[in-house]
Amino acid sequence: MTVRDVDMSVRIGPITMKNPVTTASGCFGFGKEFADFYDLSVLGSITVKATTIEPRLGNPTPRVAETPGGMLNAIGLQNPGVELVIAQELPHLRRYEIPVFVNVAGTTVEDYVDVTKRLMDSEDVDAVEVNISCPNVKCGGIQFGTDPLQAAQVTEAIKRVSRVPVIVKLSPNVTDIVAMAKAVEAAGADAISMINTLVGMSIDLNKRRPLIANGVGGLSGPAVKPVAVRMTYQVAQAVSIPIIGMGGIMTAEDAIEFIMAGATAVAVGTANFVNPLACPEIIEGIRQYCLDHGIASIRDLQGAAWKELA
Amino acid sequence: MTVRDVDMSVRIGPITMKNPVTTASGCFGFGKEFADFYDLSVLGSITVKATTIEPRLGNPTPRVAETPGGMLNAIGLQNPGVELVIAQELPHLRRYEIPVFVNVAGTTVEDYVDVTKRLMDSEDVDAVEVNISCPNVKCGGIQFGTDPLQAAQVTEAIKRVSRVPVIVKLSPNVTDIVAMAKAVEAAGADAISMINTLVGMSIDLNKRRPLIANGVGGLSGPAVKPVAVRMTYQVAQAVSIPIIGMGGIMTAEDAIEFIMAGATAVAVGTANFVNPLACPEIIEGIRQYCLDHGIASIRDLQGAAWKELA
Amino acid sequence: MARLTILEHREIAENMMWLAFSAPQDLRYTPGQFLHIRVTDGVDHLLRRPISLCYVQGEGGAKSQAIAVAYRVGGKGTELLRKKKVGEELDVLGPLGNGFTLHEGDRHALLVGGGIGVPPMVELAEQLTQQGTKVTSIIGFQSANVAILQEELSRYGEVLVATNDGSLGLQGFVTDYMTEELLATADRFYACGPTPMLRAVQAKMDGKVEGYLSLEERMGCGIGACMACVTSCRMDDGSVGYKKVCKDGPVFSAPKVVFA
Amino acid sequence: MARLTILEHREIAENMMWLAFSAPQDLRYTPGQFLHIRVTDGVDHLLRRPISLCYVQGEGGAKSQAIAVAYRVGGKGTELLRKKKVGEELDVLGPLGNGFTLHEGDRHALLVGGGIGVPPMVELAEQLTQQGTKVTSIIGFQSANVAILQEELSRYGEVLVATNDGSLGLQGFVTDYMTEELLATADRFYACGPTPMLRAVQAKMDGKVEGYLSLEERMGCGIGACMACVTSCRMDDGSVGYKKVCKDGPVFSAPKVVFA
Ligand SMILES: Cc1cc2nc3c(=O)[nH]c(=O)nc-3n(C[C@H](O)[C@H](O)[C@H](O)COP(=O)(O)OP(=O)(O)OC[C@H]3O[C@@H](n4cnc5c(N)ncnc54)[C@H](O)[C@@H]3O)c2cc1C
Ligand SMILES: Cc1cc2nc3c(=O)[nH]c(=O)nc-3n(C[C@H](O)[C@H](O)[C@H](O)COP(=O)(O)OP(=O)(O)OC[C@H]3O[C@@H](n4cnc5c(N)ncnc54)[C@H](O)[C@@H]3O)c2cc1C
Ligand SMILES: Cc1cc2nc3c(=O)[nH]c(=O)nc-3n(C[C@H](O)[C@H](O)[C@H](O)COP(=O)(O)O)c2cc1C
Ligand SMILES: Cc1cc2nc3c(=O)[nH]c(=O)nc-3n(C[C@H](O)[C@H](O)[C@H](O)COP(=O)(O)O)c2cc1C
Ligand code: FES
Ligand code: FES
Repeated sequence: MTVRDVDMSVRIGPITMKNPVTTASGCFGFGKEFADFYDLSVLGSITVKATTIEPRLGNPTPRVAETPGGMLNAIGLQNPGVELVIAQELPHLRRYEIPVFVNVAGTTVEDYVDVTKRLMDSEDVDAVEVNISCPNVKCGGIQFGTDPLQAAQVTEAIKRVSRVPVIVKLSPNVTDIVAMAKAVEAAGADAISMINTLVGMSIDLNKRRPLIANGVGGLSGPAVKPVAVRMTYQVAQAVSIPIIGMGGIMTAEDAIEFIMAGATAVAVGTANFVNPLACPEIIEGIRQYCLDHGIASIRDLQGAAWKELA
Repeated sequence: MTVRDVDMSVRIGPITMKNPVTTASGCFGFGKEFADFYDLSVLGSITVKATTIEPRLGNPTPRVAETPGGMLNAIGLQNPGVELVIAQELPHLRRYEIPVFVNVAGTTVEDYVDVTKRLMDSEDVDAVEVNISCPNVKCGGIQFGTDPLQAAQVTEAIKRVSRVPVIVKLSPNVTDIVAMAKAVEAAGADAISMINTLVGMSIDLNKRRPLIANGVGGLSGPAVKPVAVRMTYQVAQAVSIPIIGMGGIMTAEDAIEFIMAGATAVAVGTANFVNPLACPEIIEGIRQYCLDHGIASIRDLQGAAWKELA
Repeated sequence: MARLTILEHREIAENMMWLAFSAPQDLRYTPGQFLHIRVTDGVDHLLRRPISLCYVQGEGGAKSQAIAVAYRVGGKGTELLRKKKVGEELDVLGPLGNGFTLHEGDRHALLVGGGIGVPPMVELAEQLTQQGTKVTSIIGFQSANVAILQEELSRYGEVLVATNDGSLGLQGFVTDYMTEELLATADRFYACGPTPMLRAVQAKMDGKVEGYLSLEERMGCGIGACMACVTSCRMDDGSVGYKKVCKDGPVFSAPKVVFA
Repeated sequence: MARLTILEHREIAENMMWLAFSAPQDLRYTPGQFLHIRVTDGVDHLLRRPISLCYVQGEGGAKSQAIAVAYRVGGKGTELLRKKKVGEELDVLGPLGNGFTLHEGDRHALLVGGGIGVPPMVELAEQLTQQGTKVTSIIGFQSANVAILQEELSRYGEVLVATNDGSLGLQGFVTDYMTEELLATADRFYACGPTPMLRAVQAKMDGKVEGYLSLEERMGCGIGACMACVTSCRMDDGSVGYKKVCKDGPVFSAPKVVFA
């Protein structure tokens, strides 16, 4: 069982990623800051911060809090608006020659459609990731993320105007994640990314008030990994479109856990804050794991936890 | 702001707990084992392991796994059945002179009713806690825990046969926890306990299979605390029955966080495994916190995170 | 539960550590019991690790000076444990569980250990020797580089070693040593090791030598409260039911154990 | 990002620690920048802690031998940090952010520090002194038992101390020292401390002395990627918008800062 080299490439619809690792939206800005630490062209793809039609200021501070094994955030979709994103943030990413996924957010179906339409004018967008699951904005998309019918509607509407693959990002704050996944698949989603954050809260004992100004925030980091792996495992067996798995990935082993659960690719979020080199280290770690275990293609591990043993 | 002593007592319906700390069901057996470590009469109350009408063997092993900041379990309601529980487990608890809450589980409404009826023959039961939320048994109550209508039905049915207060234990694996809480309140629940475990999974990379024999397991411990605090905060503002808050409580500060979120009492689960003295240490810690902060009654902190500042 | 000071901590074979720490006051123990050790004060590795008591230095009770364990660094928790230095404190619960039963009249006992099942045999050998029972140890390892405690056990009697790859002692399994002749000389056996070994030992001994098996199972509480660590056993009424490894075990009378 | 060896670690006032560690190669820094320090390798306290660079021993660049910070043990992360011993390694990112701007022609600068806002003033005083700017430090604390770095700062010039309870120096606030006369002698001020202090300093200096404020905000990444640490600022076009404390700051030109 010795392999010389590992085929790390995976496909998200028509898009080939040279390795299965992308960045989780909102945890990597528009890439600039991490380019100081390493050459971004090593990434499988880059997924950038949520973009809305208008510029948004986001929530007041504090916007983050530490929790056991994780963190809460309520950034509130702060972004310069789709025009500036297209003009100023996306073009510089082209030089890395990796696919660019743009996370799209809004309050109404029309918002989502408008942002997507506008993004279609840019040559710098390889896929849109539909954020129907941000828990940190009042009326900010969460209703689409918890109701299969509305999730399907927004997916269909975006599919109609997008000429690039549409990835729908699911919220874990639901009773039945499989129903959500099936609904967006039926509505034409090319891929699913999961999970967004769990809704949580931390209370400041001294102030006797929620620590985060917004009250609730989104829980991410290692603490949520078991929930994310479970949902990935369930959804992967219920749909046939590829899944980008995420939630608490800190190491290559964590990434492989998601792939065995059924994810085709993975996204690294909170880990970037702890270790700016997290993504390249995880990519190298996955390659090494495959070498050590005689795995010729990372795709051979996809769904291994529920597929028949070879 | 100096206080000499702290009034630690709270009320769950007609029951007075001399302090707000009980044990989380399934994490304290029937008390025996912890009696080797301390005098159980220091507890506010004791909540024992789930009881079903028939004896149950539970799930195969491994039944537990460690996760970042938490653990998964899939015990599967192993218990000797309500007859043996009444005959052998409950009587010895009377000597501690603290309220005994008996956790009740089942597969059908009739199961729940039968266990409750049988428990009413015992003098050793001060309240029943209805476990409509155990994620680890196929058809084992989870449907009651995720559908407000069914939750209300089982609550009503139990209320009809119970002469002691009925505490309904909510599952966090739902889109809308407030709807669940309102449903069981309307159906006559005397109190709510929350949260049960989040459904999670860990994969054994070597075996390429879920680590827990049951596949999925229930996530507990510090990792889930932000989710539990958030839900307690939301439910406390929506219902007027008392809440027993739990999920990741390791320290007195954690307990106070739940009380500020709106819990009347708290339950300590996983912490008992890490530190068998967790409960008495938390009780003393709460008392000390109140002394240090000039709080005359623990009830003054209840809901402090959302009530108007005095 | 006690915070005990680490007195010795060193690697004795590849990824195999020897860890000795001060004994709690009024230590009471039987060989085969385990210690439930917390590997960090933080919450990232919440559960305690069960590790068998290997050897108690000094005499029993308040006179004992140190407890030693031997453990394999395999996962994240033991990786953290390995980093603890002499002088640091360890949060230890125990000794817990039901250890080996010693029978006074026994003349000859076979001690069978596989891999990290070898450590509890040391204190057992000590106590058996003290009561006048002759001890023969049969221990097996993957290979020579992970072999442990051979020297310690040889203080008490003959030690027969098997390795899977033949790099030390016999190439093969511990059961390969269990000839009819040897079994005929034995009054009792005591075994601890991986499940396949225990199953083979149980079969080999069946009807020939009485003895005990020490089992492993993933634990929550370690004290009998959570029902995590159950194992199938034949009950007194003949039915098969669950017993708790942490409280009813880890040591069970061999014929009672029902392997899946 | 580097793993740096701890060289000194001691308490300098109640719950106030002095921590010096080896400098990374080719260290480049300005006073007012911060280090983003990981307090554990585990996941129980995931986020790094931002702590201001206090003093660099040796010369700049590859010649510097050690970086020192001073921090207050307040929460769980700093409680863990306190336990690290000399010789252990520290995972440090930085120096990060936008430090204080030095102006060559300045003859006299006022350094205003409150509590844990005092540390960055030390390296600033060093560099100002080196370029020939006279330094007066005005520092405030809750009370004498938590006063720090008075001696260090007195190496560079006069140090005026205020405490809330009068247990050291003047009873009152740092602003109480800011008489018209003193302000008239100053070309520049540099301030770091709690928000109420900064607001008062901003008001006091307004239209009289130009200067800089160093702000605090809870951080996620510390490098400008997550948008956690925003603060309201007046933009070049006059509107009020958000700037990032970690990247655009922590130091901002005083008039740009808009307090809530
Ligand atoms: C009664 C008993 C006595 C034992 N005595 C020894 C001994 O003397 N020396 C020794 O090296 N090992 C012994 N073990 C095995 C030891 O407990 C595990 O190797 C250890 O817990 C693994 O922890 P980890 O941090 O390396 O692995 P991780 O994978 O990080 O552990 C994760 C979780 O799984 C549990 N776990 C993992 N493997 C095992 C296992 N094989 N058995 C039980 N729980 C496990 C851990 O306790 C922890 O809760 C004993 C086990 C039991 C049940
Ligand atoms: C640019 C900058 C420079 C700083 N320089 C110093 C210094 O030189 N000396 C010093 O003692 N302190 C300094 N602080 C404050 C220091 O970062 C906090 O006191 C520290 O992070 C608290 O951590 P903890 O583990 O004690 O608290 P915890 O409550 O455990 O912290 C939980 C989380 O909240 C964050 N947090 C808590 N309090 C603060 C705070 N006041 N500011 C920012 N984040 C906070 C922590 O970083 C962590 O992410 C500075 C802060 C900033 C933003
Ligand atoms: C600070 C922060 C900001 C985030 N912003 C977004 C966002 O804009 N859009 C989105 O779809 N998800 C956002 N997320 C969620 C992440 O993309 C990811 O789904 C989640 O954090 C789980 O992964 P992790 O545990 O690896 O961080 C954000 C997460 C964090 C921590
Ligand atoms: C091993 C284990 C067994 C449990 N068994 C039960 C049970 O029988 N009935 C029940 O309602 N909850 C059960 N729970 C859930 C706990 O009562 C509690 O709701 C949950 O663990 C969250 O609290 P914690 O984080 O403090 O453990 C169990 C939890 C654990 C860890
Ligand atoms: S580990 Fe809890 S009962 Fe054995
Ligand atoms: S801390 Fe992430 S942008 Fe400042």
